[in-house]
Amino acid sequence: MSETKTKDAARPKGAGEAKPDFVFFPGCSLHSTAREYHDSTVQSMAVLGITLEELDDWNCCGATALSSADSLLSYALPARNLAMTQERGLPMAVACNSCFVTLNRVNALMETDAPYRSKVEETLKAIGRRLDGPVEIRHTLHIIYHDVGLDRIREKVKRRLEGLKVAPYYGCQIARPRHEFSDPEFPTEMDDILEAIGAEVVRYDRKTKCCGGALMTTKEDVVLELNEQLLREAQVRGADLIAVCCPMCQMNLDAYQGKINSRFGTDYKLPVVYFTQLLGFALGLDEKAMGFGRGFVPAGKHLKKYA
Amino acid sequence: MPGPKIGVYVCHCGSNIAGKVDMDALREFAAELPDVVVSRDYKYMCSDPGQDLIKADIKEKGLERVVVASCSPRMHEPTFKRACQDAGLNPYLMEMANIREQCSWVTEDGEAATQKAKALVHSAVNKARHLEPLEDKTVPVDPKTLIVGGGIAGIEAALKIAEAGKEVYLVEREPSIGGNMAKLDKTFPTLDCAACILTPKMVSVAQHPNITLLTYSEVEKVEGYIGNFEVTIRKRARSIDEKLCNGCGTCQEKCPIKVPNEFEEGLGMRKAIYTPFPQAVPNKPVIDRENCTYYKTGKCKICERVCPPKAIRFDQEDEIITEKFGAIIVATGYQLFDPSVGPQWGYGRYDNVIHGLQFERLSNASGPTGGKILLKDGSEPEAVAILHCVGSRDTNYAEYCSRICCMTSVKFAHLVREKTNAKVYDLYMDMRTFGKQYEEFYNRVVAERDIYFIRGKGAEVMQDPETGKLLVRVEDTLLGVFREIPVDMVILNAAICPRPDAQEVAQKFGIQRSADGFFLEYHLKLEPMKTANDGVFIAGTCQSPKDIPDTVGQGAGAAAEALKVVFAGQVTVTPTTAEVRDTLCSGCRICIPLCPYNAITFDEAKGVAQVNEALCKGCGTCAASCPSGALRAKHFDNRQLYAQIEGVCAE
Amino acid sequence: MTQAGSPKSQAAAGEGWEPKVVAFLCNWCSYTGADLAGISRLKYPANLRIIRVMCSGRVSPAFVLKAFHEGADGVLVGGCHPGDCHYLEGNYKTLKRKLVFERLLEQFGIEPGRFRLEWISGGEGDKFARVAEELVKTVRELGPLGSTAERLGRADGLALRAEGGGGNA
Amino acid sequence: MEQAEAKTLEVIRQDAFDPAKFLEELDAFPGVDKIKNCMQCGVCTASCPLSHEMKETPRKIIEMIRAGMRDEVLASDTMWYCASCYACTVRCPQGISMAEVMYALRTIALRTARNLSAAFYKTFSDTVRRYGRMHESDLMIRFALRTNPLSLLKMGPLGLRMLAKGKMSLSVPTPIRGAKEIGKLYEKVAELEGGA
Repeated sequence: MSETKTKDAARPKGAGEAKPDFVFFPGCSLHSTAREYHDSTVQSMAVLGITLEELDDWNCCGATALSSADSLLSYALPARNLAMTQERGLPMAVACNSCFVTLNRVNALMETDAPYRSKVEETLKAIGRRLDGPVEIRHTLHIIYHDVGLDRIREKVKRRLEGLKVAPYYGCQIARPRHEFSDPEFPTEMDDILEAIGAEVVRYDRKTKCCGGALMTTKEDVVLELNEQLLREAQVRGADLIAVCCPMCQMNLDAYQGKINSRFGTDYKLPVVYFTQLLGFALGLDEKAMGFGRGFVPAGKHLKKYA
Repeated sequence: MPGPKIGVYVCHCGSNIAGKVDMDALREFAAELPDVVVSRDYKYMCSDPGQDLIKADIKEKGLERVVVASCSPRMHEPTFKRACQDAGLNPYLMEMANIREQCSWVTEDGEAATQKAKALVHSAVNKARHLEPLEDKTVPVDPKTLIVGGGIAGIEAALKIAEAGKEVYLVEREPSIGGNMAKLDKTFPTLDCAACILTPKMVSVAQHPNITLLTYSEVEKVEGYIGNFEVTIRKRARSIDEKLCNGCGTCQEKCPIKVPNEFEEGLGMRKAIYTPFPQAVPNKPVIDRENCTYYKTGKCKICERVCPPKAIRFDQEDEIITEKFGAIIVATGYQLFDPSVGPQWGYGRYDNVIHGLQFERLSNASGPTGGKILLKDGSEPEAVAILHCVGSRDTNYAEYCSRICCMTSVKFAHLVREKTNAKVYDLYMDMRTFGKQYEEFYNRVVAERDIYFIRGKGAEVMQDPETGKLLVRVEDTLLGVFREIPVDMVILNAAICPRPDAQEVAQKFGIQRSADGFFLEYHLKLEPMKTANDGVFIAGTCQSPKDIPDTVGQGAGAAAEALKVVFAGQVTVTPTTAEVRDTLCSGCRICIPLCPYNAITFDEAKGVAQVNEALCKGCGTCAASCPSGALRAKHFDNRQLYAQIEGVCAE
Repeated sequence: MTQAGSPKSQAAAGEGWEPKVVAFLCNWCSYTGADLAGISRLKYPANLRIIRVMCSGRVSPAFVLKAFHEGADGVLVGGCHPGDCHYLEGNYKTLKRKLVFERLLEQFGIEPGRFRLEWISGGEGDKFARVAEELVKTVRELGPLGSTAERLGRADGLALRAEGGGGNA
Repeated sequence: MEQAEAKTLEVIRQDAFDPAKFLEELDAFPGVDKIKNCMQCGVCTASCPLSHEMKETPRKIIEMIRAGMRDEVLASDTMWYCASCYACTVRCPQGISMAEVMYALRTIALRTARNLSAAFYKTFSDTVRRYGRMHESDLMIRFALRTNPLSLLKMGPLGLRMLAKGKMSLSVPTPIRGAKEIGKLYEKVAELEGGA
């Protein structure tokens, strides 16, 4: 249901049959917990002239959970998505860091480990598909930074978020192991985009420190500690809110903020929003459509003055 | 028609070859080849008895060609050539088959290695059959030596050569000689101050009648060959008259422009007219035209007004010097690894994270803090961490060990304790204290109060956002625990790296670089100063990371190499040049623009091309391109190479 | 057995077929690199046999054809990296000649995979071993050149012409 | 517990271990290599956000692998703390992908392990097999049922708020169209791994 809706939104009016720029792999989270990330990504990129077409009948990439459970399967599952992308003949866009790292892992295999690679190819053969070398996989953050460019963003901004102090939090799996970003530990692409929409980016040394990810399920105590440190630095640096680009980070920092406060006796009230929500809002898209209301810690009061 | 009598000599090289290749089979195989009249094997063919075998056969059996199957010709070609010559055989009638470096050492299977050795011997015998006698030629040598780079390696080499009575040009890019050593404070393991031991040598360089010192200068072009290099040097305009300037320093006092001093590694300032440090040689300033107000706006000229001897020359121009040299020593030094490449170390992000050379300047009495170890805010640190292997022994950056950092770290630990009351944490992976008196020095420092050695690589420097303290993260690997150490200052002992323009310099001097980017020596162990370009030698850290004792040693070694060339007075040049066979030349002139040395001209009268053998280096490009086959590369002609191809393919 | 009388018959495919690869290496860079591979005790297939020339610029197309004619299944030409040439620019000549090599081989029905031109410096022993390994592997996969031998026969005439007067000193 | 301690002492008896065999087993995983090149610098440990929780640091695990201590390595808690943040991997001076080593250790351990983490990864895999996609609510409920049904009560408040925010759905998930393909993929993988 949500698929049809967003697809329409992604298509610029009158563009009709024009070939999209990317096949979009949303991943499971963007269809459930992170719908606001999905909608704000697709809509902002449409405004910026990038058309995404959702990969038809995509399946779960397996995330890091499958890499731990079954090695071959952890390559075969994402490989199906890459094979279908190759069939479509377009590069792939991914917004979720976890999917990004998992899909890229298959790409790396396609370039290196030959015997294991043929094993993966055999599994694809069993379902009548094939993967012919690596597929171009791009993170939407990088597409916005690189393909759209800061100048274009500045041109299109309708509401400059002047005075809004944002801590840019990239999470770990976007730039690591080495992908297309400027540095595996201190990338700057999101910083630049946020500055281009007028926001004030605060110093945030922990920008790629891990939030614990899925370990929140199995090792909750220590993962809460990690998130407390992330919130603490953002607060000390004077951030109004934290911008993220990964559903897992958003969930851990936002949904568990209450738990962290009661556990550590703190009083954090830091909204955790996707950078695309801020981008779309700055581009003039409707505040509601950007899904700010879906966060546990409300972001509304920081945005009111720009609306 | 019977061919020339050929003798084949198979070397075991101990077990280096014999351990893999079947010596008996190879010897017998060679004996069966056409024209081979004798085939022998011996344990060490390069030894005197081995050579005697060859000499005896030449004399007694009347050998006309000799084939030695052994190591690479790069090792022993001269040895066997000489042996032939001693026995009265023209040395160019000897051919080698490389069955060690290119066969026994690189082949897993013994049978395959034997088969390959046969092919290589067959190839060499085939070539030998077609060899022809050639006569070496000699040319006179220019008695001067050019040394590029005025660090301790170049200084040492210059003094040795000058003291031996030969003339030297020392070219240095910076306004003063001294190099990186001049920046150091104390030197391990004896802790004498760098300036105290270096300055006298610098002064000697300036005063020695045999040394022409060209600072603020760069080599632009190198042409020619051993004994006869023609070098173009650009002496950049200092904007002062060096003869008039008395080094009083008034200009520097009065100049209103302040910029960061490169010599102080960004920690101190200099003026637009400056000498980089007080003990500079020559002690005459330069005007940095990029920052000088006069060159930017046409106004100011304060220095000119205050200069007592009126030595300022704003209109001075660069000077181009062309000079002939017999030998060249390249001693261009190193560049410290830029730790900001790895943002995890916090360099460039946190004020009090500094690298090794910056610490040297802090600790140096003539440095920006007058020798006090201070934080950026002027206070004294309470805790200092020293990290080894920043960029070294790390496949993400430089895979090699930089060799000096362990000792430098131990020295830093001692200096911090000597000058402050700070606790010192030294984070090391391995403590490599390999030199004379190094381990003893380490043993002394390790016992000092409040110096803690932790075995683990410093992974990361963070900052506590609330207190501003630096946090160094490391695993204490001997305890197996993660440690986060709060400190006020972090010293990163960064890797010794090739200079960023190493490739350009290598090309200029016709030398090569090894995989690590440093200049490539001819032989890692036995020819560390020679390069692939005869007459060009290397010394110091441009060849590999090394400490002062090793650098001085190599500088002196390179001086000996250069002296060997200039004292000989003449050098042998290869007779393996190209020649034109007039009867075949059609006069098409295709070869003329192909020659990199402009050695081919056209004889209008005869209507044929002509090779100037003094210029020809024997690369053979012309021979490969001659449509009529008139151009012949001596010692590598078509018939010889075809025979080799037949040989390697036959087995 | 000793003379290369009938190279094709030797190259015929069979059970124990082992490819032959001839490498022309320049004295200053690639030959030194091959020595370094040995000094470092790197291992590569024994199928590769080296002939030393002073400069890769010396390697004329006729040499490459001659090697194939004599039964080689693959040929490697190794020179200095562009800009590093001991002879200033000999390797640029080689590079220009590469097109000629490839066109010629195409005419004789020799697969492009059998010929390789590589820049290998004196410091790149590992690269040399890797290139040797790869080339032998490719040639092994392509099989013996024997199947194209008849077409190759035509090389004789041309090789002789390129050779001109041969080497009659 | 006592037994485990006694076993650690046996390390001294090198003949009890077969390092080459364990290394070979790990080598079969793509991305796991260069373990022998580890110089025990500890950068992995010091870069890890959770190493302070581990009984054996990642560096020590590598050394235990090289000693052939298979049982001890698989019984350690180290790999279950890995959040796959790759901080160790990008910093390792020898280019060892520690994250891949951890995946491999978990995979081997999961064949026999019976802990909370094992249950989570198995449940995850089952959910994907069934629907082709991951469904948080389904995953969490199954995970709870598999491990500790009472924890469902504890999850209650957060779960309710998630429902309220539309971040979780109780509707029965529908499989993707290609669910059959996914099933076949699982079967083929099982066949290939069984055969290997």
